[in-house]
Amino acid sequence: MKKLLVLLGIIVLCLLAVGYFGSVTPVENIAGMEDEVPGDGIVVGFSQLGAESDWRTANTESMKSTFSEEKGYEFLFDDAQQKQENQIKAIRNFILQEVDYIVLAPVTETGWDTVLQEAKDAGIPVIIVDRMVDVADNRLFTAWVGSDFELEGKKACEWLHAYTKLKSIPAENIHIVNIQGTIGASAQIGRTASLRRAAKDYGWDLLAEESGEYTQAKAREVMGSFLKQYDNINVVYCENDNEAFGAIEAIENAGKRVGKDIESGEIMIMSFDSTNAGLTDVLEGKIALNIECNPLHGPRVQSIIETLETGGTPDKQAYVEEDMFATDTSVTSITVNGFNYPVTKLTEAVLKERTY
Amino acid sequence: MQTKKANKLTVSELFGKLLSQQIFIPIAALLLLAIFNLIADPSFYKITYGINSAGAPVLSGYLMTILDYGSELAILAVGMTLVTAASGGQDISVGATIAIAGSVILRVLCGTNSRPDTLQAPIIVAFLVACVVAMIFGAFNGVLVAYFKIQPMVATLILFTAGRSIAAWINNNELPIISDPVFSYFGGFIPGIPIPTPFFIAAAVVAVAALALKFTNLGLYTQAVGINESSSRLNGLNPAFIKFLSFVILGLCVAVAALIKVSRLSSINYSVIAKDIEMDAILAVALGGNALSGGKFNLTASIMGAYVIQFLTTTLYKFNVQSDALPAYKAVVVIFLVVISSSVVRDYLRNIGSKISKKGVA
Amino acid sequence: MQKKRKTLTDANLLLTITIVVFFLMYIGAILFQGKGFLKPQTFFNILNANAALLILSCGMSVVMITGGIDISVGGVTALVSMCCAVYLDYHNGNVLGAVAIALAIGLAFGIVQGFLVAYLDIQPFIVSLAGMFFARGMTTIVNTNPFNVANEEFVALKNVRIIIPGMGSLNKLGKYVNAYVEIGVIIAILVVIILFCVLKWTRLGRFFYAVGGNSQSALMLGINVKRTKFLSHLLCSLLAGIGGFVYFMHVGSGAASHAMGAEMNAIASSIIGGTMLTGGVGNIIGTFFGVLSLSTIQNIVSSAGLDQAWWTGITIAAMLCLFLVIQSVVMARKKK
Amino acid sequence: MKDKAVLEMKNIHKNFPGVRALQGVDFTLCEGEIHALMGENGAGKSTLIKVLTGVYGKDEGQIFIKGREDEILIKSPEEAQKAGISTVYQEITLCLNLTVAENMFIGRENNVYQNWEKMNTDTTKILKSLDIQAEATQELGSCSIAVQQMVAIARAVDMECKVLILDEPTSSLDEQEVEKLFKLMRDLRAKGVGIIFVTHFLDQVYEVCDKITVLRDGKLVGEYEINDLPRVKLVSKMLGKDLDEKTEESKKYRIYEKKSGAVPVIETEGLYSNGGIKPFDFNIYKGEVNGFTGLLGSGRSECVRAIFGADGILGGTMKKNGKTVKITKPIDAMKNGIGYLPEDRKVDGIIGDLSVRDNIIFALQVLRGFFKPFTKAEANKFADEYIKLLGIKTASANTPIKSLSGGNQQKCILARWLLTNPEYLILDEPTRGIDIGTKTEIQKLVLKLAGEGMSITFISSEIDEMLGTCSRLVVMRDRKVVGELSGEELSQSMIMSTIAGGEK
Repeated sequence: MKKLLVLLGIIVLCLLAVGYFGSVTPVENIAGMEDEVPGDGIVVGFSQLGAESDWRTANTESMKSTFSEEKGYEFLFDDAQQKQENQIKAIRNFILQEVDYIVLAPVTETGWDTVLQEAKDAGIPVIIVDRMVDVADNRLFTAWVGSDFELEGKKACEWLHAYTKLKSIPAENIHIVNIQGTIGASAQIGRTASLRRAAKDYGWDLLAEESGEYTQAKAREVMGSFLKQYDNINVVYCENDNEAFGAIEAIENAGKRVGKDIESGEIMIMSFDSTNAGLTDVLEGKIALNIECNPLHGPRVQSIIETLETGGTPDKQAYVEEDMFATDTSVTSITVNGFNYPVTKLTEAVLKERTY
Repeated sequence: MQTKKANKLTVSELFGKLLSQQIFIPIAALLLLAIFNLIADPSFYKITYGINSAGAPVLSGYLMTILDYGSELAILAVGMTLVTAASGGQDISVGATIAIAGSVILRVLCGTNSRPDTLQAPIIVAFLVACVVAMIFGAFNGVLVAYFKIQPMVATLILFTAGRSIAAWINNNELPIISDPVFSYFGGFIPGIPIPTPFFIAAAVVAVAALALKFTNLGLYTQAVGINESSSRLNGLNPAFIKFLSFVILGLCVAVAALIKVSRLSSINYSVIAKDIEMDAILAVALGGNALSGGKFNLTASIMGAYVIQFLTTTLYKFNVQSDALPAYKAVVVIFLVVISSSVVRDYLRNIGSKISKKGVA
Repeated sequence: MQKKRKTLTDANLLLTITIVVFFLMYIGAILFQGKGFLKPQTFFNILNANAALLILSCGMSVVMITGGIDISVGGVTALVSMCCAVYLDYHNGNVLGAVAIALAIGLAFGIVQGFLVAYLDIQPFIVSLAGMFFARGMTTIVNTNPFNVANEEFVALKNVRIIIPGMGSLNKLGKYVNAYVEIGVIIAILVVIILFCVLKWTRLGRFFYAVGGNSQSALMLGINVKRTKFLSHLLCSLLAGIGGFVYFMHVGSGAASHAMGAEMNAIASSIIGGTMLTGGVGNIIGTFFGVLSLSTIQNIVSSAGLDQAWWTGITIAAMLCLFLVIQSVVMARKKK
Repeated sequence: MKDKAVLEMKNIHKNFPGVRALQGVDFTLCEGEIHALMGENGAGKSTLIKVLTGVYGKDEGQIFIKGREDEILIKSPEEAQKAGISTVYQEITLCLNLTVAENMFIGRENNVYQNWEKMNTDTTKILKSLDIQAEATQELGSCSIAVQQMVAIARAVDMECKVLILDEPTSSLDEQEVEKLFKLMRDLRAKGVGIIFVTHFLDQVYEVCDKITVLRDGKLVGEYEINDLPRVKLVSKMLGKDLDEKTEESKKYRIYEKKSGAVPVIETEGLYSNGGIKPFDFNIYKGEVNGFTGLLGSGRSECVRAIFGADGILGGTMKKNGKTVKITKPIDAMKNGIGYLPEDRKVDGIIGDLSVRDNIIFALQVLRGFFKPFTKAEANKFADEYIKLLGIKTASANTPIKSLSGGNQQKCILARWLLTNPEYLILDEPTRGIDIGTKTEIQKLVLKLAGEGMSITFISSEIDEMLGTCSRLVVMRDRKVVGELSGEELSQSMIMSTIAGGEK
């Protein structure tokens, strides 16, 4: 009995400790437990692949705020913790719960045919966000909202090309390492492909490629080993901001400097996503170029759903608008596929205006 | 089991004597690795002196990496050694508890805003709060093990399962980032000192542990309980409390390791932070030659073991072994160690040894 | 004590608690979460998604009944998935070959681990910890990147659905959809039945209980304790191999991160199912309900739209804690 | 091999680290006889049985079984069963988590399948025939200890065996059950089964046995026909004192002169514990040496454990120097100046892997408290002092205690308690398993300490040791105090007859 009491006491202490911190910001109220009346609002089920990066959190947040109760939605969220099986399970759950729309941010591109077919058979439209799915029949999903990752990559490479040309650095003196994203993710595929092509076209020295799994810790590890293997690295191509943070740390720990002056021995960091923290580093000059990858998919998805609700047919592909930010203003715009993209010089004011 | 009669030491006896020196195992492993690296690529030992972005002088190189990352392992090894000695089992929840303690530190430092411009509380306060929380969770494990008599590995399975979730809960699943450079000193470099800070923290922990062992009976009691619980009880000890205490102490070590871990990133990733570190910590204890079934321990050997493991890890990294493939190599080392130290094998070897020496005499 | 009293034995008590908890939970889910849980397919989806876990848990129960533990099963599952995936896609293998690979991997782990535990008398936790390390590491060495298997024969097998006659529900469009299970579920159920029979009606099965209950007594009763321990580990690893293939059939891909933490889920399921850690007590039926309870919790958490993934971890741990304490109290009572 | 012999063991040797458990023991069992194996604790009975049943391997010697020409090698209990040897061990060696029926049949058959129905009906039949109050399907753990013991017996009996070994089967049975067992044994004897019967109850030996083999200190004392060995003689053989010798008449009993009005150092009233003893009263005065005597299992150890708080105290009071004290755990006793050298040195005494020094200072260190460790110099001083004082033979104070010989280990434990300078010291079998020289040393030390004013309770299986040191003996039988002897009553014959149950 005494033992039970002691244990109870300790559990209470644990809960208090945790509860105190947990309750400082209100815990998301546990909605949907009761009185779930169908037809009450539009029920949207969102299968998010995980919460591995700031970008991802912003993406989730955008969805949550868009499909809020006040706006007449009921939002079911599932965090798959980077496992496709969990996402498939979640989608099946959504189907059985007869949600009105399923939004899917897939963890990988392949392996979705069966479950999307099930959703289609149940008459539930599926909207894919962020990464693309690779299915035999494109009719299995209703629409896709996201970024053109290959375009993002091209933008970055074009900028590097323009910048080095301006500084008249010969192409063979550009030694690049690529810290890739999670292998198999659309963003990784697109961004890596663009870099490889550009390196070939422009004759850059692409030293090595390894996955940093979009995380800071892993990227730092990878960068650390790159630095030990090659002592001539001057450009690091990071496929998201968190990887850039890791790379910067590793470089600084190794006693080298990051910056845009690659002639003077600085290592240039190029990054994607343009999260708030990432842009702060741009402002500080640590990241030379940051291509935006807009996570605010919520409004786009909402407009697709509204179109569907009114009986319309939405566009199959909807790209979100994306900017690019650089510390250096020498390159003001670049041209990819005939389109002209301006390069924004980042200022405090610009940073303040951004929502993520 | 050596016979005193033999004037000359036979090979097996010499071997046995060497083996019986506990610290021999980690030192031998360290030498083996060191020599291997020296032959394979002497540049392994290159240490370069540079200036980091903050303008501070730093030393870098593989040896520094070992010193840096081995230190957090050494801190955990201190606590894990005590738990192993007292309870005859291991705590597999340290990784998850590091996530909790780390999360608490960030929570206190950040307050309600996950991206504060200034710290909401002094770092020392955050650290102390984390210590208390980690010790409470250690106490939870301790109660289950000592008073409910649940096997340590299974009792700690609970926090192993829930720990990272609790850590995420504490920060509402946000990923706070601390921008204050001072915070990053603990896992990086203090300006002006070119040696990684974790090494100093580990040294401090080891010093505290050494003092505790010198000025209290912690060591004697822990070993006595681990070796012979019944006899300890008859000599006036409370074995359950000693076991409980060892888990609380481990909690404290966990909090220190958590400070280093979150300081390295100035942030936290709940599912990745300190992943599998419990396995490395257990391995450090085993590599230190401590019996995993409890009893006598040697803290120095455990700490050596921790650095040896980091040495092994770094060596493998150097040879481009992927981080995910590391466990396979470590597994081979573990199996080798446990097989060598298993009583069956030792008896067998001893028998062979004595047979050979008998034949030699005859 | 001399009276012939029908008392609830400890084992039955634990089993009863588990079953009651499971049904309460499911009924609660139906009451509070409505339509989703009323559909039979929800239940079958739980089975589909957890067939592999069920097989792993059965193996784990056997080892735990014999007084050991095996934490390598998750790693073995991942290794089996990856090896089969690589074999099917990169080496143009056929499904039968993949099955053979799965069984061979399980057997190999079983023999080595069993030998180390039973004949060299090394703690099972440490042995299987190394086994887990090795399996996880080997998975990455076999192939680093996760990929979906495209082998047609395999994909066809993966998509086989066994219709449950007489069960089904209307979907959103008002169309009647039959409830189905995947092949893996059939295999899992078979494993449950076979193992139940083995444990109940074979000599070996009863040896497991005897050795777990008191290995010293078992030795005195004329049981070959070492061989029994060896066989329990062998059986567990072999089931991990089978479970690995079932898992592979469910996810259809190979990845190093597959079945992460599956060993802990299997242990938790066994404990919730009334298997005693100290050995000698346990029941496959209990394990079956343990797995169901565990996965139902996960399902409830996600269906409730609780947007924090960590709820799952916390609820499972809380449940585990509860059952461990119950066991400990039962044991303490027994000693008195 | 003799004609009628069903089992023959020749020149059996068995050594454990530090102990020579069996030294050249011969043993012969004939068909249709009940053969008692007698000896005090540590004499080697259980070891002999475990060697025979393959639990331990023998170091030397041969075993022959009827029907086989060659020497038989038994490596495991499984093989022993196959060779026709079935055993009921001293401790209950059944699996409590299995049903009664399973415990009857497990490990006996070679079928892959387990036929529950047949097993249950067979078991029910056996249970009924033996009148055991249990159901076949019941979990064994839910049965009383007596039933468990009967089930173990039923299992052994049910096996078609040539040799049946019963190692202390009656310790937890009541009279009726013992009667049943004896009837069973006689039936089996009639069928030609050889039975080895180990017990501490002399009555039982004389009731059923045909022959007696006595072991002492791992050596064979002799084999006797039951009629040639009267009870008192048996006791003297077991204890190693021949009553015919003149020691009987040397009336050198010790007398303690109690000062008038003295209050006992320790006094208990109706104390009892969960160790399974009946409430007992006990007292000891300053400078007195007294002892508990009785055969093994009579409860003498449990009494002193209760005084020391080592078992859970269920009732009774305890006074120290006339003041009531509450002792519930060992540390309470230690704080009240009580020291306890436990009976089982290995399990309760030494802390094997620790050094001699740490083992010596251990109790005093615990008394001193957590935050006041001795410095190395202090510890070494204490250790060296006592190593010298008691003549402990060790390479150094740093040597792990487990590598010392039994006698030296015992001296270390003794040193441990002497260091705490107790008012009252309990020595439970301090002389067991150690060489003669050390035994004498310890006895001398006890007398010296008593002379200095320490009160000592001394327990030993060897009566002359007790006589040599104690001035008062509390005699125990069946977990009860049955008498107290002092003064002229302190003689071998008197003690033995009190132990044996009042007969001469």
